[in-house]
Amino acid sequence: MLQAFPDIKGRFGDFGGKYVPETLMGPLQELEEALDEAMADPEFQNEYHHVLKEYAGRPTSLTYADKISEHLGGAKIYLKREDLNHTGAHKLNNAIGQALLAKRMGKEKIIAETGAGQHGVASATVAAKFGLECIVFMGEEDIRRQELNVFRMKLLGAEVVSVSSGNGTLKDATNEAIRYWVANCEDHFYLIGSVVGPHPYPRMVRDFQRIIGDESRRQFLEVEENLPDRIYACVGGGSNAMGMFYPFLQDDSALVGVEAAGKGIDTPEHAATLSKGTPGVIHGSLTYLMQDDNGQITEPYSISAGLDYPGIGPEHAHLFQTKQVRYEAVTDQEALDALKLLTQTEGIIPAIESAHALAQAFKEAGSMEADETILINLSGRGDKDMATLMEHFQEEV
Amino acid sequence: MLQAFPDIKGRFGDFGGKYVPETLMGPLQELEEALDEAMADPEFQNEYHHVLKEYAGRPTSLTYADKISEHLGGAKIYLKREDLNHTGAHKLNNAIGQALLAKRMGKEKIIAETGAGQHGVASATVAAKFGLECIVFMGEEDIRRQELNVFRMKLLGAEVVSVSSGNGTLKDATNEAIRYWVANCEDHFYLIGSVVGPHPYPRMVRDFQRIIGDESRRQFLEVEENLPDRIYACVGGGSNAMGMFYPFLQDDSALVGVEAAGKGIDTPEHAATLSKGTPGVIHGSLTYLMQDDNGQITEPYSISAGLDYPGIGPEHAHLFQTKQVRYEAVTDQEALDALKLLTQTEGIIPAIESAHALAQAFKEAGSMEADETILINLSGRGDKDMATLMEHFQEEV
Amino acid sequence: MLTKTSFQGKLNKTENLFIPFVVAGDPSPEYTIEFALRLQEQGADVLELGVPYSDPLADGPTIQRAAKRALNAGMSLRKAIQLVPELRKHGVEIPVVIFTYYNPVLQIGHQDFFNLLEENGVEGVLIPDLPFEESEEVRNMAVKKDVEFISLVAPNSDTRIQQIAEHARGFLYCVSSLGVTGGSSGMSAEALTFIKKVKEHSQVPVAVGFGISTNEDVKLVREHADGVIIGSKIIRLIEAELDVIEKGQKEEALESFTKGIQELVRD
Amino acid sequence: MLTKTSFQGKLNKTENLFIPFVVAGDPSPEYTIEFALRLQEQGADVLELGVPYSDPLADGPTIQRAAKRALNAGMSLRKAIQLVPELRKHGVEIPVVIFTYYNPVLQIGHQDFFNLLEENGVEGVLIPDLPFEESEEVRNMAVKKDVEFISLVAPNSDTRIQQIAEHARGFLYCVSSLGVTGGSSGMSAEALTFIKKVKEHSQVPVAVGFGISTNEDVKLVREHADGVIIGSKIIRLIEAELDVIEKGQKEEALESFTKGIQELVRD
Ligand SMILES: Cc1ncc(COP(=O)(O)O)c(C=O)c1O
Ligand SMILES: Cc1ncc(COP(=O)(O)O)c(C=O)c1O
Repeated sequence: MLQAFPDIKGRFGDFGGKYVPETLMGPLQELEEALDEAMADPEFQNEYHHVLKEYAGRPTSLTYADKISEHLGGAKIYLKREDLNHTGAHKLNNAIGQALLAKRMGKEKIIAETGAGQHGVASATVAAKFGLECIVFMGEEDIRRQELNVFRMKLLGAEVVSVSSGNGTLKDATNEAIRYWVANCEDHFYLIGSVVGPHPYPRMVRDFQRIIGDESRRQFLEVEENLPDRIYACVGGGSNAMGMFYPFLQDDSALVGVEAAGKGIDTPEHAATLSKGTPGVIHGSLTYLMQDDNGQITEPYSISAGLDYPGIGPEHAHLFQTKQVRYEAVTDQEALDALKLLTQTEGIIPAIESAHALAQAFKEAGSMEADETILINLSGRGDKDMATLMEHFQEEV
Repeated sequence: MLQAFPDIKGRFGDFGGKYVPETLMGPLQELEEALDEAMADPEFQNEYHHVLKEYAGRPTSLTYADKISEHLGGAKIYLKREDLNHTGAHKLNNAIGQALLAKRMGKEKIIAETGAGQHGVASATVAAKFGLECIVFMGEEDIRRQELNVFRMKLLGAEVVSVSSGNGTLKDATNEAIRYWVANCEDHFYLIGSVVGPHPYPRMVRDFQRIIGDESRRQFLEVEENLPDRIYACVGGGSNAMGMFYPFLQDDSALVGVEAAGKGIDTPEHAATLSKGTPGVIHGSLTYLMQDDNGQITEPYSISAGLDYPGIGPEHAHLFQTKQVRYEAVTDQEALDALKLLTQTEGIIPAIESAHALAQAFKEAGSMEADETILINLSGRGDKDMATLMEHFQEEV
Repeated sequence: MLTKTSFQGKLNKTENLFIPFVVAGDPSPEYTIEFALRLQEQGADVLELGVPYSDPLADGPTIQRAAKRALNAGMSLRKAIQLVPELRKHGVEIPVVIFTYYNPVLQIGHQDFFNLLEENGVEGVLIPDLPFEESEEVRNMAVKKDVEFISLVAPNSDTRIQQIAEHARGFLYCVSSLGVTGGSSGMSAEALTFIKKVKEHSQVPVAVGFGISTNEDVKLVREHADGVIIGSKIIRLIEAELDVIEKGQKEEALESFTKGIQELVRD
Repeated sequence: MLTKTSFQGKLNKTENLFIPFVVAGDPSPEYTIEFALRLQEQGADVLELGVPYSDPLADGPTIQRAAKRALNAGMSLRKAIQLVPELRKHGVEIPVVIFTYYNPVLQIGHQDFFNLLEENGVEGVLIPDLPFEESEEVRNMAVKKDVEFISLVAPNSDTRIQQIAEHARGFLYCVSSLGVTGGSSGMSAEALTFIKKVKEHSQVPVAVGFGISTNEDVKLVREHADGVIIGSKIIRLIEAELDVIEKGQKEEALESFTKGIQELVRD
């Protein structure tokens, strides 16, 4: 039996904790109590699963990718189709869980941070659905780059606050969301979008995302009567990966987390937190992060906005340290190649984030045996990336 | 017991048939035989349903729209979530069925027509998935307007042929696709996107879309133990509506098809084929259409590209004539208002096409009793319409 | 034994037929009359008078362009039919077949349509999107009104070839993918087999039309079929004169057009 | 009975404390020294020397801007600590508290960090993102090195107020949402209750800091607490001089800054 993480101090081994301004210690305590109580309440569980089924479209499909398997000539490849979720990515699972919790706690206003806008859209969506007010913090640079998602959030009724501090990207939006929460914690619920942040967020988000792995496990056993030999997921903050991996932690399946190597992990332009970062504190949690010698957090780079984050969830740091999960890094170009290959062989345009997981799996599949199996978490659809893809592929297609 | 339509001549009462150049009579015959044989083959049925479940994401959810129901203060409103299908609309159900049939017939090339690009994307998708070549005909005006979907089709590996004849919109793309089929019917399968065209297309597309109604019926009975009092669907060519209505034709549920009234059915700019058109032949089928005194087909108008079609499936013409279905028309503005209302109360951004069905249902819901129920077919998601919506709502949100 | 070819007694030969196609009103009704006269001069046996349609789905780009020009000039099915007496007045004596898509016919109504044909002395009608299975009522009316209903038959008409051929009136339009690849290759074996099969069952002349655009094509068709139908090529000859017509130089245009026809159909 | 306030014996009063905050290196280390001297002249009892950080999530826009200026000027945690002997050299005698986020501390390492503090004669340290539950090791080291570890306490610290207050050293930083809405309204009842509760359990002076930006705020705080902490307002006074500093007019800048401080803290 594995030790249950996080421990009572919110630690996953050496990582995690609550490195936050004193003002947030009360709200985090309140959140933790409400969460524990809710998760133990069958009524809450029922409501959460009811919304997932009747609103979000779960269970999402498990697709056997016959053509790509054949093309690569090795292991059988299965895709967990989080792209089929309402709003187009796994992000909604967590947003639903937290929104239900916020309602239960009597909070009528939610705060969210967003980079590419996926979590912002998911938050604005649940806010509309559950009648909550919603403020989304987004870097001014990202607002410029993701005009469409900004409009989508506004159409959903959310207020989008432009963050000009720092470089105006996700890290800064998160800082600003935390600051706003500090000042307004009385009646606001902060709906974090990944398994990051202070305890109990990493645990909570994981537990609202583990539906991915729970379903996959059941579906996989139905069609293959065996668990997958290897499971791949991309890692930004790490929520889709934790959600997928968690229910398999005690099994024999090899787990592979895939980070963004951007223009190469030997260049300064990447977001490969575990591959190249060092332990430190970011957004309230002790984990790995990208920083300079003085402990200043550095700007990450990835073509995929959802992986363009200098930290990573503390549970991943722990799984990295204990070698329970293998972490690899995949470049922009490799991800784009994998995206195109999947699109043209399976008729599925994945999110560029998800394409990182695909790329690593595709690299490895060919040298596996025909009776081995691979499960890849397709965390989201590529619709949001069309502008980027047009830029890159316009000449080719 | 209702008479089974279409009859042996491909007629739905007075409507339907095969008004095509002689060269297509052979291919249509071949198609009909292959279709009959396939539909009767449990293996084909299994494969079709397998792909729907493991690839397309079916069954799609039935969502109880509690907030909008409360807001309108009348009937309970349920949404059939075709927006959750892979590629974002009901169109894929049909594309999958026809692609499987094409493969079974040994055709390795498919032809499709598209207006907004939804059916083109669905066709390109199944072509990739099943290893077929795909040529999509699209009006040059539509290509200009739907740049993103054009790119998506190309990324999926399809060839997109620009059609400059006529006004360069859907009607002309369909003409051109038919012409191309005439010349290449030997080894090409024409994958029509709605319940239009010569027999057996209207029947085939209906039968590949009736999964919508079949699922809805079962799901509705599970949650309400009664069938819906009224069922709404938008009508362009009419495939999502036929798919939804068909399994309910013998029930007491009132069926309501909603056409696009554009800028008003008393203006020249609308696409309300049944409300304002007259019987005639279009794209191989005898049905209602919009035409001038000389029998020249006129250009329709609707803000929603998917409803911007001067004809309608012959089965709808029949259901209109026999009053089995009530047909209403909804303006651009009413559809946009309904779209915004649903977005902000339920967190679902519908396709503008689907918003026409919503608008009509919302108009009627308030004056219904609290124990009455409404089912609306949400045929697709609004992602494809963001540019249009930005133009219309930019100042409001 | 070609008993069913009469065109009200006006067609007095059953082989080596030259059947040109023009679009009524392209570029104007006046010019249609002029072109018809020139074609008759050059030996046309039957005139196919095309009615411009908004959605001519059996036609290629050339005829689509012609239809657009004619529609812009205000042509319609009714006007096209009413153009026939004008043709007569100016000396066109060969039988005229109205070529129209089905929808305009439907709008007029079958009965009125045939009344119109009768009143205006039209000898035949061809509806490319009204195949055998959908045309029974129209065929019966045509017989009653002594209007030839021209049928089409294609290589892939398969088992229906016999049926169509046996019911054919006036002449039978073979939509043949000729397999003409160049001067020397001649007709493909499939095409020959197809024409042979059609002729076996037909009691009317079998005319071939489909992409015939050179004198060589014409000669080749003459060898094997009873008639040659030429459409797009004639439209292109008209198109070549549009600039000259625009300038009002009518005689030059017609002369040049006539030369083109001569070149096309010479023995 | 304020036994735990010693700052290595340098703080000789336990009430009416004036605790200003500046960011080391904003806009340059030289100016930090000058500002510190002026603040000491104006009665500062303890200097909070802020270390600029890339992600100062407990700070508002004013301090963020200051941090950016200082980072651009090359400041770091190590350099900020090494600035303290410079301050001494130029005459700053009041205790200095290094205010730094936790991550830079982690990168240096706890042991090396405290060695650095010791070597450079730093009297206190405040880490805004290291709450009581996470700070045990650091607090223990601080005691060993005779460095005051300054704790923060907030109105919503709730049941933890007593615990935090009892362990407080140096002074206790009350993050108070003052409820100052205007000149006349005074402190909200909640704020007063909070401060009272903190004082009950604290063995060190209780200083209040949070949005204090006018002389009226200062006076109000003095009535109820042992000290007033002023950060953003001082940064804004510095910002107001940036143009003048840019022009090299040092004396004018410092004089104007000093006037601002005088106005802020006068009785
Ligand atoms: C589709 C998709 N996948 C992955 C991610 C990365 O987040 P996480 O690592 O938390 O799953 C994002 C974030 O926006 C995303 O949109
Ligand atoms: C979302 C959506 N709904 C409806 C339609 C209209 O088609 P039909 O009437 O065949 O359902 C379209 C066509 O593109 C569509 O994309």
